[in-house]
Amino acid sequence: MSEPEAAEQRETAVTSDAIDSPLLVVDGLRKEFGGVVAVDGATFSVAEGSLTGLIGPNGAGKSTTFNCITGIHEPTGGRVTFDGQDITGLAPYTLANRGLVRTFQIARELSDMTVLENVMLAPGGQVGESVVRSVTPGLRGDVVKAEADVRDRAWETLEFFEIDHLAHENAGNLSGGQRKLLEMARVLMTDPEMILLDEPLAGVNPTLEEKLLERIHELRREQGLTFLLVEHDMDVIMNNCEHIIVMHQGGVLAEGDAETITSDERVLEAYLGGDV
Amino acid sequence: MGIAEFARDGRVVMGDRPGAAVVAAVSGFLLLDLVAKLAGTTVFFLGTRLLGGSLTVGSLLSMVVDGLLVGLAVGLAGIGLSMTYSILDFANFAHGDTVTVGAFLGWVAAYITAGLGTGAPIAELFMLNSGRQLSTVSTFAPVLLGLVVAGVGSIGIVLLIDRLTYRPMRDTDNISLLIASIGVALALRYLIAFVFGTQTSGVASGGLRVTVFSMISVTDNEITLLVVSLLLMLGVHLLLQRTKLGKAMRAMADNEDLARVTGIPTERVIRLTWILGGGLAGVGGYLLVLESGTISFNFGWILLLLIFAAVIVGGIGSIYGAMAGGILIGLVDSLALIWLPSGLTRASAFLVLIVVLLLRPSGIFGGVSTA
Amino acid sequence: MSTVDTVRDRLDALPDVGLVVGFIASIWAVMLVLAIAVGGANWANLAAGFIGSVTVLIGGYAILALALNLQWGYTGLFNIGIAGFMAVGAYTTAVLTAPTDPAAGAVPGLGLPLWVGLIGGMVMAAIVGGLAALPALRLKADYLAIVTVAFSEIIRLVVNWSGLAEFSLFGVPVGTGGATGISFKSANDVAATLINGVGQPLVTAAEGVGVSGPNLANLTYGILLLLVVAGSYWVLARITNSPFGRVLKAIREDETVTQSLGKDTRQFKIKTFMIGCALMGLAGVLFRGQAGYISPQQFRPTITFYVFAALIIGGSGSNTGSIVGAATFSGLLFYLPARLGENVSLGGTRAPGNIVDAVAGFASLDPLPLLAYTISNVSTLRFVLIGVVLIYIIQNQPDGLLGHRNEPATSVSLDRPQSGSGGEADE
Amino acid sequence: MSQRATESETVTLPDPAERLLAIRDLDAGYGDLQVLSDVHMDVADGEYVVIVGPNGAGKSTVMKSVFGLTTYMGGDVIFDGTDISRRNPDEIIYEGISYVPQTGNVFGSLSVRENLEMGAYILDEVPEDRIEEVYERFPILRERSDQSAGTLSGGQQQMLAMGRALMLDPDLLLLDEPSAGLAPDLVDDMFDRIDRINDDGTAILMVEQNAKEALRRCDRGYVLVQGQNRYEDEGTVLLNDEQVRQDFLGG
Repeated sequence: MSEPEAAEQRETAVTSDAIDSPLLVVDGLRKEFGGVVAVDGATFSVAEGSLTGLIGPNGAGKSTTFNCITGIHEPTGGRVTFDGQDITGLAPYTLANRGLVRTFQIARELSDMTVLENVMLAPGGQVGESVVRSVTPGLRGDVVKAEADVRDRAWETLEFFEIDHLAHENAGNLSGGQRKLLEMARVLMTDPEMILLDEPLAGVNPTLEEKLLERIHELRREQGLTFLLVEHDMDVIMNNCEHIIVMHQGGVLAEGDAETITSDERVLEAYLGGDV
Repeated sequence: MGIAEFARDGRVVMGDRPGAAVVAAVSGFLLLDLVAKLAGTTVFFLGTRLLGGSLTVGSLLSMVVDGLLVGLAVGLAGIGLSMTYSILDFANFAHGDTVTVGAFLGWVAAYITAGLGTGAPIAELFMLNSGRQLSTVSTFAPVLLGLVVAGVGSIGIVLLIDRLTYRPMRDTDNISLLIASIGVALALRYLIAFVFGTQTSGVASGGLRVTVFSMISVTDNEITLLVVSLLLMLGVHLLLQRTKLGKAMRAMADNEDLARVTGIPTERVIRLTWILGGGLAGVGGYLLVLESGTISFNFGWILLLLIFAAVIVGGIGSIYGAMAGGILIGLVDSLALIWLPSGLTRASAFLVLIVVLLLRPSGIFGGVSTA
Repeated sequence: MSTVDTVRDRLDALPDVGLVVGFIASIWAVMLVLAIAVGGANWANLAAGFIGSVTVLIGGYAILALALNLQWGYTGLFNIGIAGFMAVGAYTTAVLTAPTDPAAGAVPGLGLPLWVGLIGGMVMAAIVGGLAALPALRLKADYLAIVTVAFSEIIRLVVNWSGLAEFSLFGVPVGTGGATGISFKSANDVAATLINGVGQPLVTAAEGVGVSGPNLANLTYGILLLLVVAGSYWVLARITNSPFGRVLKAIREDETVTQSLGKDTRQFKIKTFMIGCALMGLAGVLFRGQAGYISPQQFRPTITFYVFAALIIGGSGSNTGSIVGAATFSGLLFYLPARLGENVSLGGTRAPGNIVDAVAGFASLDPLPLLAYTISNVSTLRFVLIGVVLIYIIQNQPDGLLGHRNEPATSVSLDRPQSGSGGEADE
Repeated sequence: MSQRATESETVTLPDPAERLLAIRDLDAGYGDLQVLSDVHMDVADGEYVVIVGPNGAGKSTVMKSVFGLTTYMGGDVIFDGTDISRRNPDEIIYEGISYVPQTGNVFGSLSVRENLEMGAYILDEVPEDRIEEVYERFPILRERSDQSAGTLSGGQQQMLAMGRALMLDPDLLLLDEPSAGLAPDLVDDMFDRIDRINDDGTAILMVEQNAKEALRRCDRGYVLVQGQNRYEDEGTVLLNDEQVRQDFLGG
């Protein structure tokens, strides 16, 4: 394919509501396991402050893409840029400290720690994470003071997600839905700019689902957070995401708003198992 | 899962190229040095000895034979450790003491039968301290009987231990099982001490010395160890390759969930694992005593780390790896004497263990059947 | 199970210091009763001896259990090379403090003051621990276990090696003494000096009731060790009850999650490993080197497993549990059975010399010989008991006596702040 | 128009005794997470039934529940007149059901032939005639007979997994996404082979992501959405139903 042709293709792939200020840019991402190509040149971007959906049939490469962006896997090729900086292959903790955090498909609560401990763990760069400061008399004063602030914020966050009544409970004793709320509360405590949500609603009952979505919208509105959402429930995606990316066979098949996606015959075919 | 595993392995190997290079360089140097030593030449560099020295082919050969013999017994004992690791999924720290138990049961049986009619008091015979030294040639039947008792007895003991300790814990994590096995190890070891005391008894010495190729000299007891170990290894091989239950064992080590949906009776496979592993450990212990001549309550425990080394070097979970790893570790343990003072040869075997775990956790022979 | 539960319920009701003090005091009481029962007129001296020895054991195992609790209980690092790190600390201290002009046949050292030696030992243990941790921490738990135990055996074999028995370090003669071991400034002597100096009236009083000087010094040493335990506890409590400790707990639960929340878990693990090893090094010299002498024999892997037993009995994950476990293990499982075996006799029945003769009594329906044999060998059987207790606990009560307790890792009260936020209203 | 599940509930379901497999009001999941609620399904003797639906609908969970691999929470699974809803997999295999999981479905370190032998573990003797039949069905397996299964390609492993499941000549074969991970040109071949297995009389219950192809070939299909029955009808009817198609994208 000649240069201009390729450029043109890229043009058309991105739909009319082109992204003016992308926060996250994934460019030609590729991931192989052994000889199997799981992600094959996926290219898309997520606008700052948006709620973007990432969907696709099983095996489309959504999870691997997610894992490559968040540093769980090292990509075989391609580039990931966050906030204008190249973050390809950086360790998860570096990403989190730069404001890019994720939740897990199956909620991964720290089950033998209390809900409050779970949430208080999250804030970055806590002074008390230094052994010397924690132990030395005199210096510990700063730790205690910072800790009180973290605690107060933790309580507020738990109240925001309405799980404050569970604060002293071991996280392992929570129900599936409550764990999802806890995970959201926890990533929020890291003071992120962008949150990647891996099926946040799987196994969550409708009432709780409503609550979670409401919180997500509120966080966007009031704190300008950006969300990228992988979700199986199409209704949720169609009704909540202003921008949707469809993956198929490791690449991006289509992009656009809900209407564009639902009327795209190729997307339907991909979901029915046809060759696209 | 298979794919992820593969990818991770790949990454590990990539990251460890420098480590592998160092290992290759060191091995190359040692080999060169060995050749120089055998040739009797010494290379000096800036006034210090770089390599070389002197070593006779005869002493090298006898070191090889020593290492081979110990390695065979260690490998035999290692098979069981490897099997419990792959099928029950935990590192069994009581395995060394199973080796001791088997050895004691076998030797008591051999000693008593050999001593009957000699007028020695039964207590002395039972306590293995009549001072008599058995050998394959002079007391063939008792030595053979002891071998059988060592195997059968340790099978009985491990089955009992499994029933009491591990079976109620089938679904627990592997660290809890490991800790339980530490408890079993303590209990077994000191029960033996309670019954037999803590002294070291000399019970066997070669009755016949054969010289092969006019350079290697071996005793009848050592030949017994060689023959029995090889036969048993062949037996294990046939069992795993030819019998239905043996194949089921390999299947379960491979993929326990699939084994279950295929209708393989997992509890029976576990029982066979203990029977094979326990029996071989007991026989291995019995043969080691036959070769070294002495027995004491904690010799298996001291041996455990060497057995672990054998199993890990061979690739934990792989039965053939355990056999090969045993021989390799036996040789390292013995040949290290060429370069190291005698107090440090054992350390070199442990060093090999650590290096393998860090650089190639799947073992040198790379998980023929993986857990 | 129910007995353990009742014990646990009662333990829960006590505050931590009271719990620990009460526990140790009851063990002392048991020793006192034993001394009175078997000691006759000599009971006071016997009691001082018993209590002194058991206190030294409790102190030693408590420091070790606390260190292991930081590594394993908090962070999930399965280190079974404790003996090796103890050896590093003990040998470093020994080499630093052994006299430069030793008695004939002994090994010379650098002759530095004891406190320099202790700090040096801890630093060296931490460094060696850190070096061991660098590559090993990426291994899964059971592989880490095997690497650490192999590492500790290598350390023991190296100090045991005759080649290092005496050598020259930058021209200064030093050495490990090889298999014979090395003598150095005795920590016990410090206790003795203390006692004979400021404590002179105490010594006189003790001698008045028949307590011998060495027994009193031993008891004093035990109490000094308990002070070290208290200090270690204080430091560890501050480490664990802080955001640092919170990260450690999180690593134990799920390292990936901890990383994705912005924590560089590798750094935390290495630091933790070093701190724990430093403490193990300290215990190595204070506990094993009490008498100013160490040898490779004292650092066999077995001691590692005793520390595990102590921690598991107490409850891994709890600092208070570590001490309670150490006290239970060393007092009731390790020390008491041995003393009972020595001091209990069955009237006229002499213990047979071996088990065959003991069992032979059964032929004439006489169980006494076997019983006598059992009692006289109880110091062997106690290890069987330790093994069985370990199995029982891991099967039925994996949290131990106190591991189920929630000791939140924070430096402040976690109650909902009273002022400020008005709850849901402002959301 | 396909039958909506809600309507079909007013229509009486077939008598379980007349069906090879009858699932009634099944609730199941994993641990405390419920995935299926009130699921019903039927497979007649020799029938070829396919379960399709969007991601996360619980299709595989139905299959695992039949084979006793999930947490049972209510309802009945009746096979050949016997309630097997609370049985373990090692008992169910004796009833005449074989299951081919989606991943990890061969013993990698065993040879191809040994894999087949393991499939007949519960029989007293290795049924040479069955092995022969499997080899005839999948000739490539005969060629690779002594090779270890781990060295086979993805498609060959899938055939081996099916061959292993056929060793007991089951009345019902459960297939979990047999086309997953196969190169596109192999997918058709795989479906052809499944057709032939069914033609030879084995009833099939299959979960498939590739809904188009699966519905085209099966006798009947079920559409599952969010752990519940949504539609059921002949495959081709479902395939051409606009409503069903839209369901895959939510609706």
